[in-house]
Amino acid sequence: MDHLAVWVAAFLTLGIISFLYKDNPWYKLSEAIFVGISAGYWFVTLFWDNIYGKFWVGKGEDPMLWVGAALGVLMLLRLIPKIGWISRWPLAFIVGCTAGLYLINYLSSNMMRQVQGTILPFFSSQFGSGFDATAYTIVGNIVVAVGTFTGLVYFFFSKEHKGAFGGTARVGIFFIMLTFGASFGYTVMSRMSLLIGRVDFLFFDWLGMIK
Amino acid sequence: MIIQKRNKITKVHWLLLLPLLICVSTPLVAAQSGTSANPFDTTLIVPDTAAVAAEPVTDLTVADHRYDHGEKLDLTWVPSADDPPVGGTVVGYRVYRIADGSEPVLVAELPPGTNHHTDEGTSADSSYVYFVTSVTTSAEYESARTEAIVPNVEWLNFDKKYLFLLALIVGGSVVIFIETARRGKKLFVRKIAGLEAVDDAVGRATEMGRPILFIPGILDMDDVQTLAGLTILGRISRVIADYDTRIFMPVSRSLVMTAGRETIKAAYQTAGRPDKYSDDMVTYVTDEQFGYVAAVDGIMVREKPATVFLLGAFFAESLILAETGNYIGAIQIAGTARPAQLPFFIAACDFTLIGEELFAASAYLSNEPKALGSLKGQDVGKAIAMAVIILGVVAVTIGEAWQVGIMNDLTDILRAIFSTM
Amino acid sequence: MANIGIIISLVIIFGGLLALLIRSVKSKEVDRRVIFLFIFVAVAAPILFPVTFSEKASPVVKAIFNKVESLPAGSKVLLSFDFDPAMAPEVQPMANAISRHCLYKGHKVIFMSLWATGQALLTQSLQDFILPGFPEKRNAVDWVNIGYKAGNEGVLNVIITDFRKMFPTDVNTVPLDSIKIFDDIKSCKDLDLVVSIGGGKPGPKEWILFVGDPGNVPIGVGTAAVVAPQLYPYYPAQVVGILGGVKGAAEYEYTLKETHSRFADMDTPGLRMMGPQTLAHVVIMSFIIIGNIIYIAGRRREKKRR
Amino acid sequence: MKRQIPLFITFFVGALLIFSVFIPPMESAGENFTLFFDIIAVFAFFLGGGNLLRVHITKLKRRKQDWPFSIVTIAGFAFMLTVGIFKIGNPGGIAASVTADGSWFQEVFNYVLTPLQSTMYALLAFFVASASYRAFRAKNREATILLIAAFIILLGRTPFGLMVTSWVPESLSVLQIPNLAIWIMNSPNLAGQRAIIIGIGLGVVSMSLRLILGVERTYLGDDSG
Repeated sequence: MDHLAVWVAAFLTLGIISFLYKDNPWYKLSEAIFVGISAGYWFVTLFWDNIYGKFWVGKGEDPMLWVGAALGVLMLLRLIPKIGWISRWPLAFIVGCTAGLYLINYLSSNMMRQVQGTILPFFSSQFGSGFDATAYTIVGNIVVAVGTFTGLVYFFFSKEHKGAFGGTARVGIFFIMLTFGASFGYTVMSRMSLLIGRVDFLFFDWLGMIK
Repeated sequence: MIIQKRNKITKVHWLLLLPLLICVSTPLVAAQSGTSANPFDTTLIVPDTAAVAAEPVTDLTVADHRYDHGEKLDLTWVPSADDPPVGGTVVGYRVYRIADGSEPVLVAELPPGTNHHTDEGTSADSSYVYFVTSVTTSAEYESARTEAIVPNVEWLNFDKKYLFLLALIVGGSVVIFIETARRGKKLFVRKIAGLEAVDDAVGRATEMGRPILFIPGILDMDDVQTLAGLTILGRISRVIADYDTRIFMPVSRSLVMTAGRETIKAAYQTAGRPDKYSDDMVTYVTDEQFGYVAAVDGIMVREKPATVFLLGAFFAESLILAETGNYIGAIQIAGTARPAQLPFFIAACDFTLIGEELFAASAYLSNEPKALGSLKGQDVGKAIAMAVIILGVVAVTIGEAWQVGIMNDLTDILRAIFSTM
Repeated sequence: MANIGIIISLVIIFGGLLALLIRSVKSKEVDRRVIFLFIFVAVAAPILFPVTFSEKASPVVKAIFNKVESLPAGSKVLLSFDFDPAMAPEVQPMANAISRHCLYKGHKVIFMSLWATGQALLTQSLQDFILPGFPEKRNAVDWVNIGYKAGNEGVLNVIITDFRKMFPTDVNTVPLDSIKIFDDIKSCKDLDLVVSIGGGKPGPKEWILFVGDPGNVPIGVGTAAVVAPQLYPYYPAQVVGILGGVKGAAEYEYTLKETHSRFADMDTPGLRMMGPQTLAHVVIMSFIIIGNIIYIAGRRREKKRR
Repeated sequence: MKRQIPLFITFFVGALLIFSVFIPPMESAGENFTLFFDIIAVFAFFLGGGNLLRVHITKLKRRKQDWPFSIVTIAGFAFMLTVGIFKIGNPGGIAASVTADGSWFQEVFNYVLTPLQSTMYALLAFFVASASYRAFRAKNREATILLIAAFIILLGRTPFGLMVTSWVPESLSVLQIPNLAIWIMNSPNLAGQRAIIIGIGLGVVSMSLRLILGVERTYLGDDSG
């Protein structure tokens, strides 16, 4: 069983990697397996967790569950063309909920908290005594405040990027680009780790087994 | 489940007799409690032949929790005299609740040194009495009981008054600007490069006779980025219907499939081409993140779309999709509000809508005054943020560097307003 | 054998890169499959023929190393394994290296964990990796494992005043009072160094805020690479030093091997993992340079044509 | 009516959820939505899964290009459904958890899905390289900044970063590449992220309001504006 499993895993691993050269039947096969199996996997887990788990085991005690089920049934009315338009109701419901939930959430966690975090002193008597630490913190805080401010100027929609305003927006886009470059470079290592994991598997678990 | 509950109650009931029993027969109780009444962790039990005594807690009070709907009550007490920082006999406290004069129920076990607890299991239509026991390695000692209390229901959470105020200002200005625009006042919105390119990108696909691929991210309808992607889809498919180009939209969520179909269908109807629409334009692949990516990559290299839109919530797959799209030579317009994935779109796509621009895109593309008005409202929020940053930084710097009281007060006020609680 | 293998691979990689560099002056684009091949070789070769690069310790890593090194034998060091299996590949190497270093220097080491899943990992790594190298070290005298207690930062709040209240016994239910190491330890304030290794909450940050700052206890931290930048503001005022990700572990391992011959043959997972990482990074940087040369050369050509 | 009712539903629930944040007795409204949503999503899957089957069966019937692979997809889907719903090959029988150790369902997850997922994920290592080769070119000022930031960070993660700048005196150690990399991550990077995140917060507010007020209604099959 274990042997077979490792062979299957290796076969599929190489199938996916072969896509890097070009599209080919091996990749197509791996892709077809991936799509079919994973769609089935998701449905089965959804079924046991949500339908069986909540309505059978949980006995559907929460009346809210039945509201959800009713909306779900409305959704299925799409299959009957004549009254298919009713399926827009659950959609409208979901959109309304999502919009309402996100509005306050994002306002508080994205805007307010970040603004609050930017209120940092450029200079303070409380900073460490060593010159190095102080200079480091001062420069850091100035950069954070200036970068955030100019970045916001860049996103301003109501004014053309011209003159002094345009210049500030340019500083803003510099900061944003710096951010992108830095995060890109920083992610490389974790991406390589993933490949190391797969190569490890191929060399030691699979080829090591053949030896 | 039910059986377990009953067990607990009888155990607790039995425990309540402990102090009494101790007087009668100390050795017996010690042996019994070691096995059945298990204070917290098994590792805590130090075998002992005599019951370890401890003073009960004092000054136990119960008060209503602020801004709840009656499900919380706050308890405070002074720890047992035998619970000093070092060397006391108390190994913890237990909080018991008596609802409407029924049997006491254990609601919490707390480490030594604790002097408060919030019980989150109450309801507004019952009255409650509490007591706390000091637990030693072999027994527990009951405190005096509290007065009966009925939890209050509050209808407004005043802790969130600043959040409400800001929501009102930002949301209000969005609404006001929408209203202003509806009345016909012209509003200026600057050009957004990625969106100026949409028409060209669709036109290019038409010229080349190749399809357009639209990916709305991998999250479901309960994410606002998916909604943003779909609203943009609505605008784009209008153009596509006009140009008579093919659009193809594989999705990873069934609900997004349904919503995507509605969106494209409506766009074709508005453009006067309902006959050209087909449900096959939107297909479900699989909910699995990388399974979906594998399939979309396959579609890309086989169908060779001329234009690829990646608009919605993306995770690690962002770069896999964008690099494959780049490889087949498609024009790519991407956008997401996930900052971690933006660098990859910037690197591999022709145009990238950065965060806020994704949400502004449909309004911008629609070119309707009302929608454009909402972008103005957004700018009010940005102006507030910018003003507060300047004001706050100046205030905190002056305040901390030269110890200016009024500036420190200002800083505190600003921080309080923008604190999320 | 391994040496020949790695030399051949390095020659292939760098020879290939050089060839591409020369070609780039003529402004010829590189096929992406060639880049893929380079990445694959750069990752696969060091895995097949383990290669380690010299990792000169950066100041933040050196600081922890020197702290452990300079403490007199018999100092009391607490190592907290605040991670779960998912995080382990990244931080386990540094946890092992620091543990070994402390034991070697004759410090009295207390192991614990703030994560429920960390206790099993801790016990296992003690058994499998750390202790086998030190058969002479005795439990309760040279080291002790006090395990995990629930309560997150609450645990720290208690042990800053009294260990015994939170940990009446060690993992084997031996009372702390009968453990020799704890004879003159009452609270965290009696420790000479605390090192927290982890990446989530509770973890290094909580140790700094709840133990390091209030108790004035020297804290060293080891953490996953993504978390490391968030901890830098605490250096050097509030933390002794920081080990970030596999790279931090590799630097520590390297310094350890260099300093003490006893560790010459030590297993160095950090260094081993850095081999493919370093080569891959070098390959990517080379291709960035090649890409820019192609771009600049191409622009010159266009100018000439005009 | 067909158009008015959905718009009213969106407006009503949207407004309700906004105010529920400030009204303690309604605080659980958000949690209830998650509950609803999960259930609706399962029902919707009948549409999605049905569509998946239909697409591949059509492909098979019409002998479209690559039709043999459609057989594999259909077979895989059907296999997982039967094995999962009827718990075939589950050592614990029908009463056990569907993901019980040793069940066929879980074995397929472990030995087929997991390697596929992690290999697909690992492709990123290659794409990161090809993207940086192509994108990090000094075409203009913005691109140059992107390039420099990425290069410094990359260099900082190799032993060479320290070697290149080891001559920098200790008092200016901030300028050594690894420390510089950390500083970039902490200060300018943080600033850029903040600007983006604040913008996103406001974008969501405005977008949500457009949806709730019915200014944006394309998803409802009505584009008449």
